[in-house]
Amino acid sequence: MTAAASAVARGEAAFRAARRRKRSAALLGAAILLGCFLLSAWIAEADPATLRAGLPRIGEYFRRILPTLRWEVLFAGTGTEGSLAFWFYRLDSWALLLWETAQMAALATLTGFAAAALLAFPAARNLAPGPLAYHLARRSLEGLRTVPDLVIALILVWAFGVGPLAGILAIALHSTGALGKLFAEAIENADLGPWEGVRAAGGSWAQACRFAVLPQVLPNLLSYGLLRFEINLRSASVIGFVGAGGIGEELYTAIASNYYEEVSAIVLLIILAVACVDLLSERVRHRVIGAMEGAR
Amino acid sequence: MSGARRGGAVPRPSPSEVAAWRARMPRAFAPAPARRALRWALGGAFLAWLAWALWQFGFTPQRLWNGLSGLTTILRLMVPPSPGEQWAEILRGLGESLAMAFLGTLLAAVIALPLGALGARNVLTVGLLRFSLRRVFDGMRGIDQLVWALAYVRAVGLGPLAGVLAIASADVAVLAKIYAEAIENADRRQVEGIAAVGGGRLAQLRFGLLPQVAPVILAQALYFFESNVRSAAILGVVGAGGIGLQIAERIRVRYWDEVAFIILLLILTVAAIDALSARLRRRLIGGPGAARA
Amino acid sequence: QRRSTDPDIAFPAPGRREWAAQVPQLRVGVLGGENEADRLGRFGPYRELLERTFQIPVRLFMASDYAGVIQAFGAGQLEISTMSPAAYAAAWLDTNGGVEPILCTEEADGSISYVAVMVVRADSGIASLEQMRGRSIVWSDPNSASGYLIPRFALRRQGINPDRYFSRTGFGGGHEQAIVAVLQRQYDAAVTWASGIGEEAEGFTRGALRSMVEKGMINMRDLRVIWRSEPIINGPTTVRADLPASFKEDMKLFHLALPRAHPEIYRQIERGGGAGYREVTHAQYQFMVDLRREEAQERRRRN
Amino acid sequence: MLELQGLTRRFGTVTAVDAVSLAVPDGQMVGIVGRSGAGKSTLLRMVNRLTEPSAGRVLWDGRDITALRGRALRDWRADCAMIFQQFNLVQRLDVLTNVLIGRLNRRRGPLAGLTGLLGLFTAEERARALGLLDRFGLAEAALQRAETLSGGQQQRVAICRALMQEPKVILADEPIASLDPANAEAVMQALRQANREQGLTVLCNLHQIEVARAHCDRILGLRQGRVVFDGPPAALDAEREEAIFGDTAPAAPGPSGPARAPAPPGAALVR
Amino acid sequence: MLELQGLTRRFGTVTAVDAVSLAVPDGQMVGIVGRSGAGKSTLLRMVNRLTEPSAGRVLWDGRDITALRGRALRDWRADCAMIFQQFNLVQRLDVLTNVLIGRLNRRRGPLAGLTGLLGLFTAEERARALGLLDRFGLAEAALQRAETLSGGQQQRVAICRALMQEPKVILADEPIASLDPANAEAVMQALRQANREQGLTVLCNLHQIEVARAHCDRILGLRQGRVVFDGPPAALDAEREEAIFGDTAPAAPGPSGPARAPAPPGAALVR
Ligand SMILES: Nc1ncnc2c1ncn2[C@@H]1O[C@H](COP(=O)(O)OP(=O)(O)OP(=O)(O)O)[C@@H](O)[C@H]1O
Ligand SMILES: Nc1ncnc2c1ncn2[C@@H]1O[C@H](COP(=O)(O)OP(=O)(O)OP(=O)(O)O)[C@@H](O)[C@H]1O
Ligand SMILES: [Mg+2]
Ligand SMILES: [Mg+2]
Repeated sequence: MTAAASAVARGEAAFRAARRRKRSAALLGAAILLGCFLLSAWIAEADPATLRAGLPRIGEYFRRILPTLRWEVLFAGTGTEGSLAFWFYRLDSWALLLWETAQMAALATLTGFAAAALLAFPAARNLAPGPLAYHLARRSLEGLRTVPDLVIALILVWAFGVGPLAGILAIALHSTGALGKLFAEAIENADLGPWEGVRAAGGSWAQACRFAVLPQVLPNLLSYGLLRFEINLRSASVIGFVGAGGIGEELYTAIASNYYEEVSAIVLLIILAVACVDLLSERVRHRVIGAMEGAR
Repeated sequence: MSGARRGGAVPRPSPSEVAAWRARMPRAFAPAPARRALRWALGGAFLAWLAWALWQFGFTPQRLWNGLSGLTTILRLMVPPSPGEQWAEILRGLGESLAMAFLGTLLAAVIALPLGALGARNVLTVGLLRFSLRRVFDGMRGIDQLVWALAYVRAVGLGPLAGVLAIASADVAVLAKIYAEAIENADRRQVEGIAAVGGGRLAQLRFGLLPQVAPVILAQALYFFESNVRSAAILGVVGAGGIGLQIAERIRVRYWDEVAFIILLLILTVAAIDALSARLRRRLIGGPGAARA
Repeated sequence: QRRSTDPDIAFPAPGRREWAAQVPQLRVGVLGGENEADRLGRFGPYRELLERTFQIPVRLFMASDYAGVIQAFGAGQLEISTMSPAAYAAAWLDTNGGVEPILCTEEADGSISYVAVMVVRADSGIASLEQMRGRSIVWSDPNSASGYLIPRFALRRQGINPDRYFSRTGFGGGHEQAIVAVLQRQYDAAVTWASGIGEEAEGFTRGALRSMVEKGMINMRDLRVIWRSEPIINGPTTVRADLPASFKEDMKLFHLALPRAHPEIYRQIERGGGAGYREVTHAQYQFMVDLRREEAQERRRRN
Repeated sequence: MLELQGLTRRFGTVTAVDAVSLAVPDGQMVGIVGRSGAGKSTLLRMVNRLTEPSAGRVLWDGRDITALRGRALRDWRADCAMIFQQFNLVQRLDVLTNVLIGRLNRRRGPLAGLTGLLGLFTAEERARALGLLDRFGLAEAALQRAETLSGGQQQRVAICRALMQEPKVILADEPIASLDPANAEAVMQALRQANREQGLTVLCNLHQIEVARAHCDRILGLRQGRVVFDGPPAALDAEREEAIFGDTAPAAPGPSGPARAPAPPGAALVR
Repeated sequence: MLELQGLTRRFGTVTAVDAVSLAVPDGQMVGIVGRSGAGKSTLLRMVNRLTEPSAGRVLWDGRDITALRGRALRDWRADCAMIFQQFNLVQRLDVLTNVLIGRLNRRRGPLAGLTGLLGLFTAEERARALGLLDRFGLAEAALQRAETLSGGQQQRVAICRALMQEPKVILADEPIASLDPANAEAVMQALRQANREQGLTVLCNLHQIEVARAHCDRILGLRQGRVVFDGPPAALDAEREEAIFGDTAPAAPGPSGPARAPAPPGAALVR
């Protein structure tokens, strides 16, 4: 009885000590966070009064870009103001642009995905075959995502001239860096039991990656890859920067020239595309995750 | 040869045995004919598309090869990197960018977490609600950052505040989607453990899911922070300065040595954020090897 | 029209003004004109000088894209901004005349304009616009005045429909990229901006060609200029039209007298070259407005 | 009294549990034995409603458990503690919190939900949890993360959590699989003690039939989802044991075995 | 012959395995027993080089295994199959592929690496794997994902993978922990058969000393990383057993402190 009581007392004492330690660590963390928050709020001029006054007016711009549709003529032709056709009068060329951009984005994302998947295994702390490969992979991923894609694009323009080729390569390189980091982190979170199983069966490093880790992280990689595809689909700067056009460039033109109704029309098209990719992503992921129902 | 060596722990099957197994379990040897046909068709279509796209966008080996010579044109202008005369401006830009990205990302992450939980299929079991919520995320992601920026300029005027709000708005939806998927990928057994003691939905989230997804939540927020520091577009539009603007301006006027300097500065910053991220994550995930005792 | 070189312009005396009641804070946008080095200037002392002179708080916004500045003008969130002629026209249209140009920069040579030029490879054998018929041309980007809007406008005025006259048109994504596209033989000609004065072999005194030559990225011997547009007036310093006339006058005087009263500050914001400012009126930019209107109509008509 | 009426669960073509009917008087300790894949885990999970039955009902004192929702379901689960075959601890939380989680549904009052979510447990609750951990030799590990413990230690933490619930029924899914004999004995005794002293009903899946014999009032033999034996340990003779574990019928899981394949020569190891 | 010379492994302050020296003649079946945390798993993992020794050497036919790298190390691992306490199957792959993984290192030829990576296994290999699965009553489950199997089924898949390697040594870490007696017996017999018929060396960690007695040629008792018994089953009398498992000295499992045995008899369960 006394032994148990003393164990409880010791446990409680240890708990209190741990709680004190945790609390002071949490307090310190919170203080630092709060400090950063206040400092950045001050730099960003986040004045509550401005916010209160301004936020009701967010709708202003959205109201401007929305078209004035009229019921009576909703389905009238391109020439009638207030009709859907008038709003989407360039639907054919936008659809073509969207389609073209999707191809470029798909090609770039695919290339980036493949390269990132190859680099991410050596760049994952838990699998890296050696410090040299680890640092090489990590640093090159860091470099690829830190060098602004516009710089990469300009360098490539000097090499390959203007046009989709340079744009696709620039996006692919940037995607490699961005995806590689996410992939490496997903791999670091993976369960290493199967890895040991394959290694213990005499499997090589690459085989263990393929059979033990890839099946675990594939759903993650796919969803990150599809998200990146979505981003690349929207990204205007690089593709426009090398003169390859694209739907993003068209959107920027509409915004800069204040063709308000076109802005909302293009945004709607992009939203539609994004929703399609998201639905696809969900389906693919759940297919890969499979029936996890009742996994014991 | 191995069979000869020790008579076989697994007797080497004779062709007739192989055939018998194949007859008994055809699926173990090859996917169903319909599946196989579909696979071939999809694979073929993909290859055809790939070839077409490569051709369409000018990926010829010859062009790629010829282009390599031009690669150095700008790289040559980048060495040696130099801060130019305005290194104080550059440092200030970096500071501003860090502050704005921090605030914007923090805001986005705080809002995205509950939204993401609601968008996850293992949390919100009402299919229709989840479906519509995820379409709302899609909508928000589809709205370009530039559009958000302009909307906020009209609301709060030019300046960093508009930039912060635009960053936050654009990131909320992306983070919410990522969080929702992280939650869906979590281990169900731990949640089940909470359900089995009679814990309610919230308790299941708090004790069963949160400890599991916390590292992902944190890592993603830090990653977005990092990429927001680099991003130029929005802050440039709203006139908020920042390192992105500094670098964009120098690209426009082709001060390549200064561009290189800023890139180096950025790489250092990114490495620092990376190290911070790794430390926090290690604290949450636990040291290497700690998982197996 | 007054200009900085006029001897009798006095710098406004320090002190609080009547209009300060309407303008509690002076918000200044800095938006590059065609000369992109503008925004690399050092604006700190300039801002302090404004503050000291008018004794109101002054905020500067360095913007890389004019869409934000236009929206800010429209929402009454900005008082004054430097901008390119194309951006001014867009702002004027968007606000239904709610903005007004007051000054534009004057170059060291006394001009207040630049031109759009069409360049081809020197070894292409093309020497005139006529020879461009059926050839390909690359614009810089669809928002650029000198690289797209003006040359098309000017060519149409010359009776050339750019969409039919050339075999192929495209965008390079920027001035530099367009020139690279010509050097790489992807297009026969490119359009970009230049001061239009000085040695052509050095890429003129200013402009995209000049800065590339200075960086050693191109050699003008490889290129030939075959066409140049009418002069395009430099971008204006623009104010919101609904502000008091006294405010506009103060701003004009401040800038006009700046080069002589505070040469150091002027040099810092103009990065060297330049002789100061000159007064302008909306009429001088009307052609830009017309051009934008025409573009919008063309677009609706689906080219 | 716990009653199962025609409880059935199918996974695709596999019928994991097949029309199990059973009445367990309060305070009985039932050992469930059967081969791997016989449906033992699935049976327990249905009592706790973690797996929904395909058919049949579970009754507790005449109340239909199968129909409960929301608060009522949570209360039932709190009354009916589960010890999982794979522990199902929250790996990243410390051992003490994992045990305290057993009290989540025992708190009442206006702020119960909030303090529960914040993980604020009273000193008394902690003392109780530490006392339990101490009985299983784990007091010193109370502040470690669950994931740093060895398999046997995690098993014991899971048992502490279950006892912390002060349940009326304990469902234990192979609670001693990962334990060495000494620890296994201790755990079975703890379950037995709880069963005797507080009159808890215990359903316990076991692999080792001797353990079931030694500690249970009643033994249930499952085979391919069906009850093939139900009675006191004394009644379980060698012949009946053979019926549960023996080779007379195929022990193969999955879709009912089709024509057997050409077995490799002379290698029928398991059958 | 497998030889261990002064094999030692320290984790921080814990010495998991402490200067174990041992010579195992070819074809011997050794049972390793000891309390939870005694260092059994760590010992096996060092033989397979999944854990690097802090000191000491492992020799196979006189060749120093501790110094192997790259290809040679992989070949050694292929020759020395490991059955894990926690199975370590790839949960998302089907059972058949999990078994075929055992053949990854047995392929030779120029394209071996590539076809291995693509998961292209020959019909013969598949038939062989199916035959093996069939011997353990799992042929019907061959196309299910590993994660849908019950614990015991997964254990058996892991054993099939090991046998598929056609190894010279089998290291089995509690291969029967999750199995019912019939299956446990079958697995032990399969190991024994492989050991007898093909002369494999088997090292097998076991919790249940009777099992070790019944199937092994030699028993090794570990306590806190040290060998406290080494001899034929017959020599393992009650006193020696007490030395391995008893409470006389603390059987501390690592940093978490003593894994204390039975609860104080009078203690109320939940205070
Ligand atoms: N989620 C699931 N999906 C598909 N099949 C399942 C699922 N859960 C269980 N099964 C199947 O149901 C059958 C019974 O499984 P269960 O886990 O209840 O067996 P068990 O008696 O607990 O076995 P063990 O002693 O090995 O744990 C098995 O054939 C198993 O493969
Ligand atoms: N990766 C590790 N990090 C820290 N300590 C470890 C690690 N692996 C093992 N240990 C410690 O080494 C000691 C021996 O562990 P080991 O797993 O070999 O025991 P075991 O005899 O296999 O026990 P069990 O029967 O419970 O599986 C334990 O105290 C354990 O906590
Ligand atoms: Mg089970
Ligand atoms: Mg072990």
